[in-house]
Amino acid sequence: MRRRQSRDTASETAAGNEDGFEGLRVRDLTIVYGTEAGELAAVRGVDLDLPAGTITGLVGESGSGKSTLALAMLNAVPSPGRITAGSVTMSGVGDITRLRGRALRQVRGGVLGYVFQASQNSLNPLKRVGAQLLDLARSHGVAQPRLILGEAAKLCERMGLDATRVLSSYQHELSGGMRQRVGIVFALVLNAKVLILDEPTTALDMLSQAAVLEVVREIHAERRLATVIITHDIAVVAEMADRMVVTYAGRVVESGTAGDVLRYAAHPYTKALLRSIPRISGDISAAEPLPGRPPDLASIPTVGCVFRERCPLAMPICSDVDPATVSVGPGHTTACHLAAGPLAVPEQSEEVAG
Amino acid sequence: MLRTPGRVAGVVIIVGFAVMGLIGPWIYPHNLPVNANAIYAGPSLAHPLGTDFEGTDVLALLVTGARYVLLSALIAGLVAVVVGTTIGLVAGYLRGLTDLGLSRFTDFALTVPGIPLLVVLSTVYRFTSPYMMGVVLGLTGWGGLARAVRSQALSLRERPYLEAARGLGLPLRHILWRELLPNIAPYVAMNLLLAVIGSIYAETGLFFLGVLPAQVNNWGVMLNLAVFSAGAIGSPQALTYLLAPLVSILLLTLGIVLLLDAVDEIFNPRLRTL
Amino acid sequence: MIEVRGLTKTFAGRGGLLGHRAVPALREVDLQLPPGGAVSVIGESGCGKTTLGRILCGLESYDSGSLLLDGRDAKELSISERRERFQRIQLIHQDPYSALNPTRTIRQTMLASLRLRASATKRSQAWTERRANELLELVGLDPSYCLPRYPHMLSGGMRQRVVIARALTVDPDALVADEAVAMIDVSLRLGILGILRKLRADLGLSLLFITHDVAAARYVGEDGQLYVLYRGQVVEQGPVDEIVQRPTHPYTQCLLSAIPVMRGLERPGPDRLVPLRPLDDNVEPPGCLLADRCPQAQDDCLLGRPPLVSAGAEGHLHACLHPEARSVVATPEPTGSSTR
Amino acid sequence: SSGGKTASAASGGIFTTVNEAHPITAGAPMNPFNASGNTFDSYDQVELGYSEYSATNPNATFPALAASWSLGKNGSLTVHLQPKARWSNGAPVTATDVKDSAAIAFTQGTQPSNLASVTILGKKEIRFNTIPGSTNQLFTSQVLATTVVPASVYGKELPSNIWTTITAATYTGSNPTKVAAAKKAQASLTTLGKKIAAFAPSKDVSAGPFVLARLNPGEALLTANPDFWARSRIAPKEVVMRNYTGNQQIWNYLIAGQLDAAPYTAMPTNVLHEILHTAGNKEVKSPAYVAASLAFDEKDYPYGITAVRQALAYVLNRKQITTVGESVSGQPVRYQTGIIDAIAPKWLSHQELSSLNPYNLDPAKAATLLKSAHFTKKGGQWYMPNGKPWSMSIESVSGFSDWIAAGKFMASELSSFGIPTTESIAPDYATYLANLAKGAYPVGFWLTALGPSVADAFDRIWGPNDGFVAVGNKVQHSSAGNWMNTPTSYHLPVIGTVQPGTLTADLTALTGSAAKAAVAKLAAAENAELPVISLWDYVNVQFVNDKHFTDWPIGQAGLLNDPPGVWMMQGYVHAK
Amino acid sequence: MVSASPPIAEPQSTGRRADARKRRLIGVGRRLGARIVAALVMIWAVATLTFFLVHALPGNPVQVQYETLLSHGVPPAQALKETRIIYGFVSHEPVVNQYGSYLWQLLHLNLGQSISYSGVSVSHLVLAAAPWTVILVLSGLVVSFLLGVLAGAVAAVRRTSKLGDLLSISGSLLHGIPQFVMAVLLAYVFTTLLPVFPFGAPYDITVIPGWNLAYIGSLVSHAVLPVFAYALSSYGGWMLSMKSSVVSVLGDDFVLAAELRGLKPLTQLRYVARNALLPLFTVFALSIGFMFGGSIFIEDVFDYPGLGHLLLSSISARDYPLMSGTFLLITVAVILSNLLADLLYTFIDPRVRGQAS
Ligand SMILES: Nc1ncnc2c1ncn2[C@@H]1O[C@H](COP(=O)(O)OP(=O)(O)OP(=O)(O)O)[C@@H](O)[C@H]1O
Ligand SMILES: Nc1ncnc2c1ncn2[C@@H]1O[C@H](COP(=O)(O)OP(=O)(O)OP(=O)(O)O)[C@@H](O)[C@H]1O
Ligand SMILES: [Mg+2]
Ligand SMILES: [Mg+2]
Repeated sequence: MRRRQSRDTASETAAGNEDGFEGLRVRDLTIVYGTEAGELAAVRGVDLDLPAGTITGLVGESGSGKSTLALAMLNAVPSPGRITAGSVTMSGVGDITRLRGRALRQVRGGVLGYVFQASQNSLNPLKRVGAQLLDLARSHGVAQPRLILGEAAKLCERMGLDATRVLSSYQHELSGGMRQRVGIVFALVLNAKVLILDEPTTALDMLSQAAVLEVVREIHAERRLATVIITHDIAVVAEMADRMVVTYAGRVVESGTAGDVLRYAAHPYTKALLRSIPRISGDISAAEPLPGRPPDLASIPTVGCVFRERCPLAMPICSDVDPATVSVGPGHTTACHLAAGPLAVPEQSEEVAG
Repeated sequence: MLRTPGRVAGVVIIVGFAVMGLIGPWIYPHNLPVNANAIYAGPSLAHPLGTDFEGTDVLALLVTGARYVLLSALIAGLVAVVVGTTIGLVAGYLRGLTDLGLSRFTDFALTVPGIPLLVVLSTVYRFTSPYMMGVVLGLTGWGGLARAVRSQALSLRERPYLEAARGLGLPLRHILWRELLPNIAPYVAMNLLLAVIGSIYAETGLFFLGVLPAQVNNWGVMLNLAVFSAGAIGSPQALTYLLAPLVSILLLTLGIVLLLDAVDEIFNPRLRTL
Repeated sequence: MIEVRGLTKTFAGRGGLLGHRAVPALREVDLQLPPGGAVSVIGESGCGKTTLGRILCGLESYDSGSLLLDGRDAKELSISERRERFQRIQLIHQDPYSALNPTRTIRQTMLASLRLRASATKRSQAWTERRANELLELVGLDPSYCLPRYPHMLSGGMRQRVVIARALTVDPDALVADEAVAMIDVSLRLGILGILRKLRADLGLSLLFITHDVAAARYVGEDGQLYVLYRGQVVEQGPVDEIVQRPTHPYTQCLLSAIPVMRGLERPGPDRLVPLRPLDDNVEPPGCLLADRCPQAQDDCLLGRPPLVSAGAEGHLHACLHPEARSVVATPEPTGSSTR
Repeated sequence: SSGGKTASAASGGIFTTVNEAHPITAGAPMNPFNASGNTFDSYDQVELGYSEYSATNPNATFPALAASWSLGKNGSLTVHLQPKARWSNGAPVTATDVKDSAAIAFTQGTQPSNLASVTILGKKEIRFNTIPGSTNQLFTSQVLATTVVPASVYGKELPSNIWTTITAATYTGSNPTKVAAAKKAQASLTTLGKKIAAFAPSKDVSAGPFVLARLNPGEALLTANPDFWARSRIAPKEVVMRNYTGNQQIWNYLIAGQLDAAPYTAMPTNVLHEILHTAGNKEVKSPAYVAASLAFDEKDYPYGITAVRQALAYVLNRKQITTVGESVSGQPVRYQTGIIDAIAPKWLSHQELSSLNPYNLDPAKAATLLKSAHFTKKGGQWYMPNGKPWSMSIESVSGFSDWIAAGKFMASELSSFGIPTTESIAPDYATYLANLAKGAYPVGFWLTALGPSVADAFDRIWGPNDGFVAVGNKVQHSSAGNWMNTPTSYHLPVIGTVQPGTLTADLTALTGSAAKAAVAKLAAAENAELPVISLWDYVNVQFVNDKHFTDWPIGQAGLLNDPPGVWMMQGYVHAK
Repeated sequence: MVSASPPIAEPQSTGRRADARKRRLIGVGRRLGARIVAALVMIWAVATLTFFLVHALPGNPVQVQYETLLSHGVPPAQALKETRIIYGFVSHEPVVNQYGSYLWQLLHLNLGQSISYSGVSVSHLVLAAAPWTVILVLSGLVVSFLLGVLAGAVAAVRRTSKLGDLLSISGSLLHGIPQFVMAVLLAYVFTTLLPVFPFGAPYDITVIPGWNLAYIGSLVSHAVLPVFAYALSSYGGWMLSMKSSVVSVLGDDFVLAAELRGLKPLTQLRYVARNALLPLFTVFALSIGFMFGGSIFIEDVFDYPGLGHLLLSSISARDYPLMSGTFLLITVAVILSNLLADLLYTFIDPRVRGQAS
């Protein structure tokens, strides 16, 4: 009981400082990994708003720092990684990157629901699902842990699962699609406000993928969550998301409403990515491969545009100057010298100076 | 491969003992001199490690005794590895009834505890020859490797690259030796070293127990005599006699252990630097 | 020409413990892969796609039915003939990470079968080197970079290209690509698919393309056939565009409805269906296998298994008692333009 | 662990010692006739008397259950039991107990060799009768060595006609039906013997100073027997008897000061020093009637050649061999006589002794001897007259650390003399004896000079192991059991022809000067012909500890050869 | 049938669940049965091995025993009977008969009679010795397991720190020390240099066995050295396996998932611990076998009266019936402990159990 109380008071005071924004706000986030070649940034200067009631899609190739960013939202970047700058502010909670110990633990799972990249194996193989739910409840100081089972059962049924069977199963007894849904149940059973899905459908076939996405969409709407879907499959984001954020090599290169970004893609990377996807109808030959290789930490340029090496439109300025994030429409921004216009004077942004 | 000092030490130790086993018996006379006036003498210039019950130099005993230990351990390791790898590979790769039969046989070999079996066998054989000792030790020690290799082979044979090799029509010989074996080579090499360590223990242990005759010069015999005849445990005088073979066994196994973690690097291209 | 008739395969069930249920992986599948042709197979997980592909490559046995290679039943071939014939059907595996032997360099991998080929055809050692270079270039790799390297030093996309090049060393006349791009980064997929497309066009290879991704199937085999597999049974088949645009079987319709729509660039099909409930393969309905999940199921669906019959259009077959044409796939948004 | 630490001066507390006779086995019967039976001689198991180990009078015996005895004219022995002797269950020890025990001795083959029957003369008086016409100098000592067990416990195991069977079995005539009956009777006695050996009494019934209280696999605990006839002499309240399986355990106990008395154990000098270093430990020496020798199978070439054996005796440095093998409890042999040096002057005159060849170390002499026997030395290696190189193998036994060490040392000595020699070690003594009997070893270790009876000593050389078997009163020579294969007679320079086998057999019946003359002949034969080369005489080194008990029978050579229970019966060992 | 509507009705699914549970139970039962049968077959195989071993012994002791009895004047029929009492078979019968009667005796738990302890049955001797070995092996195993697992877990969690390095090195070093060397070293240090622990008997004979403090204390103090010789020589193995197991489990997704779900640290630890310990059970099974084998060294050095000690003394006395009986019992103990661990594993790991459903 005392635990709940203390959290409630904490959230009240934190809420007092808010500017009315509801959801998760990432500001100027930089995350580095310690490697043999020194500390290399996997995420650099990222700003992101995840308002409640909005599905945000985060797209990017493998290695572009999506998972790192997602983990940072829970202040859970694994070593040798660490957050070197920026903040992750949750409405009613405060800056998550400053939380430690129990406070942090209560936020994880309690406020922020995370569904794993490899949700296939996100359960303890030796315990039944129900027992793990009870562990979750006890860890979060739920007064009557057993009640959580009822809550979970409701969620299960919502997702078209046979709740009794699922709760008394071990992980290995569930199929891939079922596990993914159970992962979502774990993320939401404590009434999380934010749902972070890291590649929720990569290992699934089309039918399971559609079913899982459907479930997410419904529950999102029902609970007015702030949902992030992280994926490299732009089609999934296009189908699901209200807003779309395109990352490349740890940078946000373009963001805006999903419709805008797809229709009026401003960044050469977004355009190329869209072109490289074969479509189910229409002229199949329109598809064009994206040249070059996805970035890895060691080969990401530290100065200039990160995409310039694969960019068909690269200019000399691209290798010297970081492109500033510019607005190309209402709520639609991109970080490209071309979009900023040929005369755009590069503003020295703070993170480059520092 | 030799990046860490530990491995260098390992190699030095092993090479040192190998040299000892190879040339040791030549630098000392066939019959080591005895001296009844210097029984259990302490370390001195003439006898750096002291002397034994008949005044023979302990260092000389150590050096000349190395050959039996090393030779039989090496033979044991090789026999265990050859038998274990063959049985494991055949069982794992061919599967079916062959596998069933060989696996049960392996289980059996693993179940019968080695030391008691050897103790019982010592009533039949006297093991004065290191070759014989090595073969018998090897034949009692291949079970673990066979089981490991089998499970490796079982999982490897389903790997797409092996399937591809079959699909490309590559001959079985090529598949077994060129595709499969290199993948279990670290395993095999590691097990060779482990089998060698195991054999050193088993063999010196048997001589230590005294169930094998003390005819041969061997570290285990030295230990046995030190503990059971020289009273080394009760009297500090024969301490070097006790410690010399003991430390040698420890050093040798230490050398092998130090080398163990280099094995993976030797065989695994992933860990090799180009 | 590769053809299977009435192909049936049942697995004894995993774990091998007594009392375990048998898993039917393929049920009386008929399929034809003409020279230079392309057949794509789609279906949800566990429907038997991989099993079908492996049987075609001679890597898996089957219980009944026949596998005809150029008109000859594979079971009647001598061992050497079988080996020789199946060699010309090469499998491209889904996982490029385990398809290459980690202990062997790309050169060793490439040369092993080329040498065999060289000695069989009395060609020189130099030819093998040359051929290896040729093939790697064909799949868009830089031979001097790749040849001396171990697989772990290459990216997934590069590895998959090596796998294709390796398959080409034996001059196959058919490739079976089992979800060949599923594990490749999205941005690189099209590159691989392009190679498969090119191989078909340039070398006249026939292609069995197993996938979850209908658009990819369309990309590599626009002119080919599409088979829809459900629980080991072909429920619908026909030319790719015919099936995509006018699917008649509810299962196909569900599958196609499940393809995410690029809202903004595409408009969802008008008859798009809601996703199916998860498959419970513990129950086997007595009649139509889809009966327990089918949105259109009626009482008679439980009576007997519907046969594969013509759906009207040329070569379009389906196995449904109550077929109904629906337009479920997305169509391009007419205004699709990249500038504002 | 306990080491008598709770001993009080008045009661004497716990007496800790080691049982050398057999392993302590939980579950083995409390039966002295069982090979590993859990009874302990002189503690809870007593004999009529205990030998005094006199060099000259083998019949000298300390009284135990027998308070006194007297020899009859016909050779019979009348024994008077301790009047106050009682079993630990309170019942008196009677002549019946002794008679049954004598019968049991027949089933175990431990009866006096010419015992015919036993007559009860009274409750505490009993007579042992000899086979008419037989002679046995050792009858008294053999009778008094009888272990006495309670008839109330063992009597049930004996059939009522046991003495009839014994009589039948001891028949030595030539009547074929009686001979056949004897065989049958002997067989039934053997069977009965096995049954008795396996018999497990439910509790220990003792006439000795102690009774077994309990035991675990490593120790036995005996408590003082309140009914013991000389209760007042027994100081310890309890005895802890420790098991041992290897000498080094006894060394460790001794070094830790945990033993009040320890039996003889072989040990190297460094261990001796450690032991003597421990507070209270004292070394007590007495002669041991046994010597370690090198024996030959003369059938094996070239060991049948006398010069060869003599040459070997000149090459082997007995002093150093003893230092290496048995430095603490060995004494290098001075006279090669077949009896231990300690008693040689008692049997041989000064002149006789000095005429013996001492075989002092002399490799040159050895070489001369060998050359005279047509051996040749080439390149530091000796070749036999048949042209083959001479190499040797000395057999010893695993676990006999003194033999092994000495053997190795001799091998080195002989090798450097030019006879490449290795030591070969039999896995255990039983195998060693079996192989020896088979004639498998040309040269091996052999215990000789067993005593105190000189007859026993020479019997080790020219006895059963050399094919001389006493049948009745005559000695026969056969090849069965003969692995030494010495000639049946020697021609000695001064003495003339000696037939050692017959002479040895006769020695049991000879006394006085006749015996001395026979010993002189046999000693001379051994000295000249060397069927065995004696290396060292053992010295019985025991240890006692003064911490808890005093008044040890130091200087009482004979008594020291008996176990500590006998010391206590004799009034030694007092609480401190 | 026709009326059944496509969506599966609730009762039907309950039926399925019950069915699945039944199948699972049957599976477990079958597995259990199969294991027991396999263990019995193994015991038979070992018995066969032992039989032929005795046959191969030099100078066939059975024959020798028979001849010896004959030479003592025992009638042939009687000699035959007594030889059979000692060995369970007589060697001049046809081998099939010998083998048959040997197995027959074994079925009655009759291992024959000891020669060196005449008149005492081998079963009696081995059963008297077995508890001491079991005490040693089990307590050695438990001590080393607890220490090793604890140290291994710490070494894994702290693998980048000094403490982790230290623990790992200690593990590797101890792992490299053979049991007899460890025993000799301990004996030297604790009975000679610092004579703190007694040895030579399983307990002090002056205390009265039973549930009293003195007896238990004595038992413990006598067992400390041998148990620690065991424990120290197997500690390294446990430590190293536990470390690598924990390291690999820590890399598993569910561990990160548990953290991201905000589970209590203790709960997270429990998750890791259980998963990391599981694979150690197979090692556990094998190591029991190893320890039974290794008990020979420890028992020899510390003169502890267990099976190893008995085996050695039977060998030096050439007491072949006792030798083969002890060997058989040691091996059967290994088989039984493997069986036990195997069954335990089945119950602990739902994935293995799940194979049945
Ligand atoms: N523990 C680590 N140590 C060093 N570098 C790391 C570590 N984890 C991730 N990285 C690097 O950080 C970059 C971003 O990784 P991240 O996993 O966030 O990418 P991602 O976009 O999620 O990729 P994917 O689509 O493959 O999941 C990559 O270049 C990766 O190599
Ligand atoms: N070796 C096998 N033993 C037992 N069952 C098997 C085996 N291989 C496949 N199966 C079963 O056969 C069915 C068909 O498997 P298959 O791998 O062909 O499916 P798939 O369509 O390729 O699935 P995915 O899309 O997941 O690759 C599945 O239910 C599978 O569990
Ligand atoms: Mg990721
Ligand atoms: Mg598949």
